[in-house]
Amino acid sequence: MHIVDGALSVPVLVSGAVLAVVGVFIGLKKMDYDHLPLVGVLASVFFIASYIHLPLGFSSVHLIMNGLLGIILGWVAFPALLVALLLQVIFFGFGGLLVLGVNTVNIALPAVIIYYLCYKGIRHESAKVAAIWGAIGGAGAIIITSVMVAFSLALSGESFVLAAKAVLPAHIPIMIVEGFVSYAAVYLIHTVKPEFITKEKS
Amino acid sequence: MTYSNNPLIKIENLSYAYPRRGAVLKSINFTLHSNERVVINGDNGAGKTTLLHLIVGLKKAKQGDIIGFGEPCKTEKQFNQLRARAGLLFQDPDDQLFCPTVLEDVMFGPLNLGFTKQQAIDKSLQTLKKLGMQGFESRITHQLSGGEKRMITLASVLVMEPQVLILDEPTNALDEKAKMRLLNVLQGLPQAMIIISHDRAFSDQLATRQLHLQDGLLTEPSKSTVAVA
Amino acid sequence: MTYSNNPLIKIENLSYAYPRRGAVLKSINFTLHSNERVVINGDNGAGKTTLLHLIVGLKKAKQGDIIGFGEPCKTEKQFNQLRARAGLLFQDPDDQLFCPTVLEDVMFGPLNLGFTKQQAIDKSLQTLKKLGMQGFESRITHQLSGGEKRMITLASVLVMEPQVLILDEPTNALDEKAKMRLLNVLQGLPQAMIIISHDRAFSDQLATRQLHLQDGLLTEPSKSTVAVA
Amino acid sequence: MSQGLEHSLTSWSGQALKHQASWIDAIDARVRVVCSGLFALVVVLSSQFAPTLLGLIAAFVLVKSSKLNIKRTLRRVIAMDLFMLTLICILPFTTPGDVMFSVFGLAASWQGLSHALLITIKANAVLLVLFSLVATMSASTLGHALAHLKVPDKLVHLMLFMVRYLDVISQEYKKMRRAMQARAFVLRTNRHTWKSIGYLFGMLLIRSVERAERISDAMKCRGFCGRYYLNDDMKMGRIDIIFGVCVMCFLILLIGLNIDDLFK
Ligand SMILES: Nc1ncnc2c1ncn2[C@@H]1O[C@H](COP(=O)(O)OP(=O)(O)OP(=O)(O)O)[C@@H](O)[C@H]1O
Ligand SMILES: Nc1ncnc2c1ncn2[C@@H]1O[C@H](COP(=O)(O)OP(=O)(O)OP(=O)(O)O)[C@@H](O)[C@H]1O
Ligand SMILES: [Mg+2]
Ligand SMILES: [Mg+2]
Repeated sequence: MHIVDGALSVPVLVSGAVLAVVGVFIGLKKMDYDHLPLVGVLASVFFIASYIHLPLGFSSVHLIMNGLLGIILGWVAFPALLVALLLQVIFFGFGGLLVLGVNTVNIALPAVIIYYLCYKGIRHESAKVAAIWGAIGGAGAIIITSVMVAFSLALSGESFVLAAKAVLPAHIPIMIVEGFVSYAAVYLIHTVKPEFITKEKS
Repeated sequence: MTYSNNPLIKIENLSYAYPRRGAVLKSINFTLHSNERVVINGDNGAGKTTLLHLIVGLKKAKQGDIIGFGEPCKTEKQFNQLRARAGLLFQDPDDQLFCPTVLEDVMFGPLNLGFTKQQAIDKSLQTLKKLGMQGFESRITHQLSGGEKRMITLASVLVMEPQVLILDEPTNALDEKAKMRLLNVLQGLPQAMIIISHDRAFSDQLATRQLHLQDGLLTEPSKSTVAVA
Repeated sequence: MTYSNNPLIKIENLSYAYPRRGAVLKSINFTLHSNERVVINGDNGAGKTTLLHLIVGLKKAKQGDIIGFGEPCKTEKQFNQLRARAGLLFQDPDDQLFCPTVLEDVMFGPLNLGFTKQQAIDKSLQTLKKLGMQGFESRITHQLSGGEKRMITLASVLVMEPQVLILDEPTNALDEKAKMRLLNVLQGLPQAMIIISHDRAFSDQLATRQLHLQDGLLTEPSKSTVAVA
Repeated sequence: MSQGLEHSLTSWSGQALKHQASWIDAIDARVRVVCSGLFALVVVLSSQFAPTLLGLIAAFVLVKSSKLNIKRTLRRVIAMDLFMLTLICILPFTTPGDVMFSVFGLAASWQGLSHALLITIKANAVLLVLFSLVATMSASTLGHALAHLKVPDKLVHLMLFMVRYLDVISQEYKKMRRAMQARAFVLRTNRHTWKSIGYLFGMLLIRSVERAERISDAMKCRGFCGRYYLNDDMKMGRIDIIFGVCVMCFLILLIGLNIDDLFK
């Protein structure tokens, strides 16, 4: 999911960076100082999600959960994910510095799209229905993310087109797992603390 | 008390150190026989929780042997079998309750052991009833009081029918009434137990043997402060 | 004990209910005078934490008055002034230590009160020294032990020089030694205190008055179990 | 003030790493951040082997002089996403050019290989410089440095909060995970596993949100009313300027190497 430094062409890097700055700017505008602890703590939870490896046949996948993050945070997902990705580069060497913009957009933009798509569904009174929307959001975010990763690669040069084509099928299992996990997570939140998702965000 | 010949759990020369720290446990020896209730106390950070986690294999010891129910445990698979027979109650009940409703949480163990869903439900309801918690099955775990949470975690361990109960500070943050209730329940259980507790009154009433963990050594404090080794 | 005429904190007819629950507090009356150390105990979920949060205005009561230092508090601004003079120690120290290093955390309060950076540093170092925690200023907060965390949170409250200290289960998960240390420190402080504690021995040694919270009512248990009203 | 703090590399995971002091610690944090940013810019945008290789060598020098634990550093570099590495393995086969060898009728080209190598060198050089210059400061120093570099306050505080609570939350996660394990839970490829992990994740979210509420309350109790203070003031010294100038000269050399090749 993380693209490394040096792979992408300059136009892709620049447009990624510009989009990321715009997204982060909107996110910061929508985030008060009062929300800082909430956003910080949620971003940490998603940081940890990427360390949950689930076995899948002979290999394993790790969770991304950007769909759920988007459902909860909306545009604020941009700054949250930017910081999370920056920490991942510095602490663990996942990704790179100059591609930070592209990586942020690839993960945060789907989150925002899912926010608008599932806004209504996730607030349904029935926990089951809301959970199904959660599953759609979880799986959908992975699809959009992988399409965007594929595009950033394909736009960076002819030689990456095949690789870009490989990205999509490689993400299908992650998509399925993520859908199930998001279903259960939303179901739990809906039964235990519905006001957490149903309350209007200021 | 007459000890049966086969100890339930036997620990030999167990040592443990966290990375970049001094040793937390230094060559611990310990045996648990059936019908025993051993209380271990010790300061904060003495390594009590670490010891319990080592026993059920949640952490792996660098040195020493753990023999559970007559069989030495080394691999994750062996420990997994041990865990089905030695139920561990965590220090903080919140860490243990992760399902939305009480019933689902209690069912989690039996489902892991391979029971069908219907069997798991039946077993769970029975266990809840035995602990006097009938009627709680559709309550939401997160909204229970501290004492109720403790009882549910106990149920979720007992439902797996362990032969040994391992309890990490079960009275933490419980009020007097909840403590008394827990004491009564525990005294009525047939299982052998290892219990960590800072609470004098509680442990005096429950223990058949008391041990003290200090400086990485497990000692018998009451009689002559001699290392059990 | 001679009470001064002006109570530090006075609560009149305070009631509170969480949404979709019965009332947690029913028309509570309570006064804190200077030099008092009032211990409140009560079962899990009795509403003790809720009461403390109401006093400092973290939750807003639907009914009843809170009069802090002679002035009735209603608006957020009024409560803000109250909070500067009544320091609250939270149940879980991890909630309170949100800065990366100890010094930054202790300085946070004075900076908010409008002190300059240098003043804030001086005050913080002094307070740490008073609590015997000198040398901890550049330690990382989340790497401290439970007892150390407790002491630092106390420092970060004391540095604001409150006239009243409000402590929510300060001995939770502390061992005997850490508890004794905390007891000594608290006994040496001049402030009036409201303390929540399940710990008999601890509260007996600290309290000048003990209250019991049950069924939403605050009662004086020792003498005649009459509602303080 | 921030010097002598724990190593930030693992500060969030709660392991008190022994940070080996080196002369790099004495350099102003802002200079280190800016230098690594510019370094990344120049190296990534280089189109030739010579400057990237030089960059990689410089990165090795920095790693050596910041006394990083070589083993841990290597592990982290290798951990660079395996997914991307496989992509790099595909490159020779998808780039047209002089045939190097062919497998099953697929031709691998020299151009593709050199492209793949170039990417690997660039990615590693940037990472190593980041590890040695930026990751050697404590997270709070990094935060303050970013704030002084006019990164928005909110973003900086978001980072500081994350660093502080990553540890608390990952401990909570680990404990819950262990509690599941203690009830004979084994990760498998089935719905029971996914459901349980979903529940675990949801519960972690709820507990974190409640914690966030308590943190806000705790901040209010200490007079917080919407304004943060950053308390590190940073001063540029001689060593900072010398280091900065050296890095600049080196980067200009790298740029020069690129231009030189362009003219040929
Ligand atoms: N993951 C870890 N990494 C490093 N050190 C650890 C870790 N977990 C615990 N420790 C340290 O090991 C020691 C023993 O910890 P342990 O939790 O076993 O203590 P305990 O006896 O259970 O204390 P308490 O009474 O507070 O529960 C402590 O000093 C603790 O700081
Ligand atoms: N945010 C909330 N929403 C709904 N109910 C709540 C909320 N917070 C607390 N409660 C309920 O209100 C009651 C009082 O809670 P409170 O935390 O004040 O108890 P406490 O006396 O501090 O208990 P403890 O000894 O466990 O700390 C409990 O029944 C609790 O479940
Ligand atoms: Mg413990
Ligand atoms: Mg409480």
